[in-house]
Amino acid sequence: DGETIAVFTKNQTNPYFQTVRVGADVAAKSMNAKTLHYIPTKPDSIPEQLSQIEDVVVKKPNSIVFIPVDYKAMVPGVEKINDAKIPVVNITDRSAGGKFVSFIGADDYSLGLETARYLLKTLGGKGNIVIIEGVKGSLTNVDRVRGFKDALKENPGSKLLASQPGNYQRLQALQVMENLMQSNSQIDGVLAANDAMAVGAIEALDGANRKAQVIGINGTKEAIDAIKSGKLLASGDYNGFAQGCLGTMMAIRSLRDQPVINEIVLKPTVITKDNYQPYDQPLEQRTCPTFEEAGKLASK
Amino acid sequence: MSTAALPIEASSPTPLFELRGICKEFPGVKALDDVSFAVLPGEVHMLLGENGAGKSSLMKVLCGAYRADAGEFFYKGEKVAIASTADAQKLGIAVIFQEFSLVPYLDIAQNIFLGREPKGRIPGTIDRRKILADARRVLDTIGFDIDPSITVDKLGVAQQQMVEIAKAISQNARILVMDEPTAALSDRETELLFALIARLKADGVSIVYISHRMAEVFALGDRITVLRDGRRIDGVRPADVTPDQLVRMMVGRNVDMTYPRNFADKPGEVLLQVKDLTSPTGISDINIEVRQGEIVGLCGLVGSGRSEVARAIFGADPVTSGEIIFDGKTISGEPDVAARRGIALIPESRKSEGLALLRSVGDNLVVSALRKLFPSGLFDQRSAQRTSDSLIRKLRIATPSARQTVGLLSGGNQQKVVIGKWLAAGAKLFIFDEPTRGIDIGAKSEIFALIDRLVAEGAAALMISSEQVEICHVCDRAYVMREGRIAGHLTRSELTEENIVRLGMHHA
Amino acid sequence: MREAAVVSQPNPLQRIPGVAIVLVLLIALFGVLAPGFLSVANLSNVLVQSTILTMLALPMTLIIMTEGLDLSMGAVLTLTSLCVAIVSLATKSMLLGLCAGIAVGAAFGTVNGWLVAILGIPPFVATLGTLGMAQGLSLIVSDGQSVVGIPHNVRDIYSATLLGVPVPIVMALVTYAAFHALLYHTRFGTYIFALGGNREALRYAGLSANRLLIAVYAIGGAMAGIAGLLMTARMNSGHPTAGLGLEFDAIAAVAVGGTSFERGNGWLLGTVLGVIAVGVLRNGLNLISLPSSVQVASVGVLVIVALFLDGLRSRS
Amino acid sequence: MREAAVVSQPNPLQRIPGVAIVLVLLIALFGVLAPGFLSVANLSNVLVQSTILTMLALPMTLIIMTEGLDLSMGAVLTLTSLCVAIVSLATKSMLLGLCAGIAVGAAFGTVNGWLVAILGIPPFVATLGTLGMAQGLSLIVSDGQSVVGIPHNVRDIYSATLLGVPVPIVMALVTYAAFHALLYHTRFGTYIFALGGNREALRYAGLSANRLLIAVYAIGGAMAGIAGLLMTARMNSGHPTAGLGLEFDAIAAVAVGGTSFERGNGWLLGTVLGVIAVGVLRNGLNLISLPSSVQVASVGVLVIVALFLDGLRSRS
Ligand SMILES: Nc1ncnc2c1ncn2[C@@H]1O[C@H](COP(=O)(O)OP(=O)(O)OP(=O)(O)O)[C@@H](O)[C@H]1O
Ligand SMILES: Nc1ncnc2c1ncn2[C@@H]1O[C@H](COP(=O)(O)OP(=O)(O)OP(=O)(O)O)[C@@H](O)[C@H]1O
Ligand SMILES: [Mg+2]
Ligand SMILES: [Mg+2]
Repeated sequence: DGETIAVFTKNQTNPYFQTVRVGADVAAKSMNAKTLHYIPTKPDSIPEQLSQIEDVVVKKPNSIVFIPVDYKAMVPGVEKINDAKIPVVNITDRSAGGKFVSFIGADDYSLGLETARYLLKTLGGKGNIVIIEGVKGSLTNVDRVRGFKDALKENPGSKLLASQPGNYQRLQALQVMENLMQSNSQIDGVLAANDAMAVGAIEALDGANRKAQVIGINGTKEAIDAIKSGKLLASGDYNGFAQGCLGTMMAIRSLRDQPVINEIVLKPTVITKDNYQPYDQPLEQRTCPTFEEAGKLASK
Repeated sequence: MSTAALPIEASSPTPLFELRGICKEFPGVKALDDVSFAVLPGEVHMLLGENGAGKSSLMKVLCGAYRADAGEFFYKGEKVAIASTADAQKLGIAVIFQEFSLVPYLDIAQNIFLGREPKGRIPGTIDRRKILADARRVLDTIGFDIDPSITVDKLGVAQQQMVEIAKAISQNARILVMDEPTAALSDRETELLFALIARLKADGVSIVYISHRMAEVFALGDRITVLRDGRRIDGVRPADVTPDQLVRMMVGRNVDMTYPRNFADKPGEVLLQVKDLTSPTGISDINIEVRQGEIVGLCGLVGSGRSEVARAIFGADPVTSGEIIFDGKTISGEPDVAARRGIALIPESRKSEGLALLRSVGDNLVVSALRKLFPSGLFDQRSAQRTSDSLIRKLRIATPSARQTVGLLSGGNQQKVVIGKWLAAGAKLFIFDEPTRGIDIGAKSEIFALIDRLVAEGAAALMISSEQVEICHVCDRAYVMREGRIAGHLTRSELTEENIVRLGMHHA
Repeated sequence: MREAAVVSQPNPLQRIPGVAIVLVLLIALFGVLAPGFLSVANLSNVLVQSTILTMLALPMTLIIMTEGLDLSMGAVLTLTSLCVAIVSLATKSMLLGLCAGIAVGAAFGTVNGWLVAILGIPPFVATLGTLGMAQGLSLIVSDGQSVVGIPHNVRDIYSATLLGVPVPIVMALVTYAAFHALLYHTRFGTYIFALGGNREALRYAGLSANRLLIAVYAIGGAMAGIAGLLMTARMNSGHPTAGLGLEFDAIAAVAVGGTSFERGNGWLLGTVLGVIAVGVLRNGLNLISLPSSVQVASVGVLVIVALFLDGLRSRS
Repeated sequence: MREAAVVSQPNPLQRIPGVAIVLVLLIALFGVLAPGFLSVANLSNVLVQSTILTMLALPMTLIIMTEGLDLSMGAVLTLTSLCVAIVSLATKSMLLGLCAGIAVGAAFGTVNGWLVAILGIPPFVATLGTLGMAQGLSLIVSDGQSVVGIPHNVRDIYSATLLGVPVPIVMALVTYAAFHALLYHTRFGTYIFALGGNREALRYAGLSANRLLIAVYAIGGAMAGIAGLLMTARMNSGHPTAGLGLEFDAIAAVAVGGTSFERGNGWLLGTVLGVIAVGVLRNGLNLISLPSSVQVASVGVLVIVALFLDGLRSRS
């Protein structure tokens, strides 16, 4: 009891990582452990997360739950943790190297695919679509956009008008959307690679008094509110809360010599107006899945 | 005017260096108009002229800092080209500029040998020991006793001027140009400089010397060239002219150099009263009184603390203890408080304190008067323009227009702007700190006439000057300072140069 | 650092070309390359998008004229935008939200001015310091999350029109008029011109250079507060990173607009043209779907080209 | 700006305090608050972490002494780090990779110097422009992806030791020695003082200020190239955003170290102490687990406190 778990996330401002952190806190509390959060002050900064690892290794927490800011560039950092013999659980972005107690993540490709399919089904398999991408080159973005595009290929009646980056930022997405509406008089669907950009796109549509079906990914509070009010069609649940919960749970269990699951890739869930209720409550009041449930959440 | 391409005097030996038909135009100003000028070996050649006559410009052409629009150069009778300062240096021309060209955070030795550093063993490095030894040798020749490894930012104006001299001397020049070298020197350093000039002359070095001080012209000069409005007026020998004649050549009219004024027989109310003033800058127990209608002198040696008194009164320096009562009320705080109450300070350093060098003449002239001109806070370009135009006329500031950048004016004209900016501000007390530094003789008497008019209209003036003649001529009475304290007070009848020196000297 | 031409008073006509040429070139370029660029809807779009930047770039012009800089403006804008969102959410009053935004912005501006004027810290590092503080505060007050659910009238500010003109554009025009009057027709404005020259000389001219400097930075902060309202309205929410980095666009716009960084010469109309040039560039590149890797460099290239043209002209 | 009445020897000790006091305070503070802070492992950790920043902050000191600034340094570092990765991956030679990094860095530095010196564009905006270019190029050459699989000897550079001292520290020490010699013992160094202190003096001495300026910026770029090797070694990969924003830390370190932004007064040892102070602060705050929202402001507060102390001392 009383173990310290260091939790590494990528930045402070993406709501997704907030849900991860709350999940970790809830799990740790329920298991009588405590968490310390390490977040780069410069969002997604590689040197800063490397330094944080080096600093944390001096502090020797009992265990680490780790989201790499970059899945390749952080490998030397993971190796440092391994060298220091601190057990580490990898969540969200799968690290390209290093030894982990377990990996908990979601499948971005099938998330993108499933949410895009839902939107296209709603549109009857046709329409003019735009994609607002996240940060170019990031693992999540590459897979989500691939999923989006595969869903479009399944529906030959649909037409991809443009695919432009909004860098996961609300304001940038808003601006991109404003500009896209100028060059395209008819936009039926918007596939945004995260909720923040989806909400930004909705703001732009509202501002121009235009209508289109929009989907996002992550299942953040904002998205749930928008789904509730009918502005957002759907959001793919990236399960940040569950990832935080399960990652921390596995970290603590391995310290206590209890069995752990080596790999959980969570099934994609599309949150819509039909199934949003369980998500519509403050994060802190949600409960973590139990170890037994965890096995069933895995898609494989 | 003389357009002769011949040496000035046929009988003289071949000039060492000669400029013929030099023209130099700046936008709106014809700075040099067909000027010819010859330097003979081993002579001290005085270059005279009003502020803005083109003296500094001519010397900058001579040393390659400016390129002439037209004209030719001859070295020992042979035509040469001077396209850069490097070309001039190769011919043995060195210049002591009117405006300093020193680098603040390099030491004295590095400044003296800037660009000519002795090479160390490793390529690119400097032989530190040699540069210090060389510098010490140069400083010794000019009789300036200072450690060459001190950085220049730690030096006072006078010391900087000495480094500037050392820098020029170190080039072993055959022609040495000195542009108002004594404007910033105290008597002691001036004597050192004169001795040095004598020695250089004996060694066959030619010297071109620019000065507004008549005494120096006659003490040092072998020949004199006078410029006016960018043209060469005449070349004469000191023995053949009187000061009055020289001034007429420079100014083109007669000027009374005794600065006549109507002394205040019955001064008015007490305007300024300084009681037991002490400040961390090194002045203590200062007691001064200035009445309406008076011009009060403040004299003493350089470093005796006169400027510090002025700054403390104006609020530019902090005050440790004591009281300053102005117009019946105590005054304290920053300069803006003093200015609002009606005190004006004409500071001693025009570059750092007096002018915004990159702004226009007009901007600089009206800035202090804006409060009075536009009490509502609204600004009107045209009325500001009128004010600056009338100041330019009143002070005869040589500038193509009020829109000229003030940093491009000649040194003396810049000084006139520093003085001018307070004239329209409606001050009651004017504190002048070396107001005539670098100002030509004609303008000097105009400025004194102006001060006279101001006090006649009920204002008062406190005047600091190192030229004791001026103090004696224009002041109603004077305080003499020594080592940060008031050493004595001289009434009108006691006000003589001997008395000032006696009171100001360190204890014998 | 080279010696400038003779005339120091800003002659607006002489200066127009640098930025005007660039703007005309950009409009011509995108008019040809991007169909729809010249549509009224798109152009009004560009103008509306430029309003927030205008409200930062105008005070930034004054600050740069004092040989200063305000790197904290984007972060302060973010913070004021959050304040507007939080306060208007809590009080249901847009006006109180705006007041809160202006107060917080002006407070930060005053701190900036105090650090620069009284402590004599170089503007770059002083405002870099307050940038961090504003950013940290933004994260703390928002807990890193968007603030949503703010009153409808806030959002309406952004989309409403007045006599057919979008309200943000009206606000930008009013701001321009105010700054124009301030800089060219008040004593305060004249002092700002003088501040750029030599602060010590200004002090010896009997003015409180410190107080003026503080006022200039405080105005910048207050304007960030007003811009914060527009930002919140635009996003219909407050977000803890929304305005970060906008200070660079503002500085770029000022530079493109021909304000000099060394001699206290500023030109407000040039700044506005600079802002529009930045907006046109961003919009046009979006319309022709240039890859974002190239877009990243675009504003930088714009600045260099504009100043290069200016340099060419002033030398000839 | 008052002239000192008494001439005193330039005493470097007089200058230490500003940054030294801060550093000592920080070490004392974290020594008490953070167990493990004073361990040899942690302190060597801090020093190794500071090496990349040292290699940027030293040339930045020279640039700032010329009254310049290089905002592009972080982006150029990113680009050179990618070049090192790509070239050493392709050629299997670390040396060729390093050469490529230095060449690209020096090229960018030269462009910066050219824009500043020849075109007379203010350093802030000129380097803001090249920042965008370097960033765009980084995205293009890497296609937005990490570059991995580079030769082992590259990574080993970062973790190897020489006589027990980590190689990055050895490299930083050598760099410091080189810059010290350059600034204080060569003609070039002398002229750097003149570039910021009095450019006229250089001209009268027959030296080309432009060529010197270009050289100073080029050195900055080349150093970013060498730092790029360390960066790549540290991450065992190249990444298109790795070094972004580091220029601000470098500038902050220079400011904390007591280099003045006017009149050409620079102090290299102060810069190194400034870099270490930044490193100690970041490390200590991590060890005491301060929330990241508070940490965001930390470097900014450090700069302001250090300069505030400096100001206090110089006034008394
Ligand atoms: N770089 C420049 N640009 C424009 N005008 C200039 C420049 N240098 C000098 N002038 C002008 O040329 C004229 C001659 O100036 P110069 O400095 O030679 O006068 P001076 O005789 O040395 O006067 P002073 O006794 O006041 O020093 C002045 O009107 C001055 O304003
Ligand atoms: N003994 C000295 N020898 C040489 N220079 C000195 C000496 N004392 C002071 N100085 C320098 O002379 C300059 C003038 O000093 P200060 O302002 O204190 O005196 P002052 O009485 O106002 O003289 P002035 O008004 O003639 O400059 C300063 O730059 C100072 O550093
Ligand atoms: Mg002159
Ligand atoms: Mg004095």
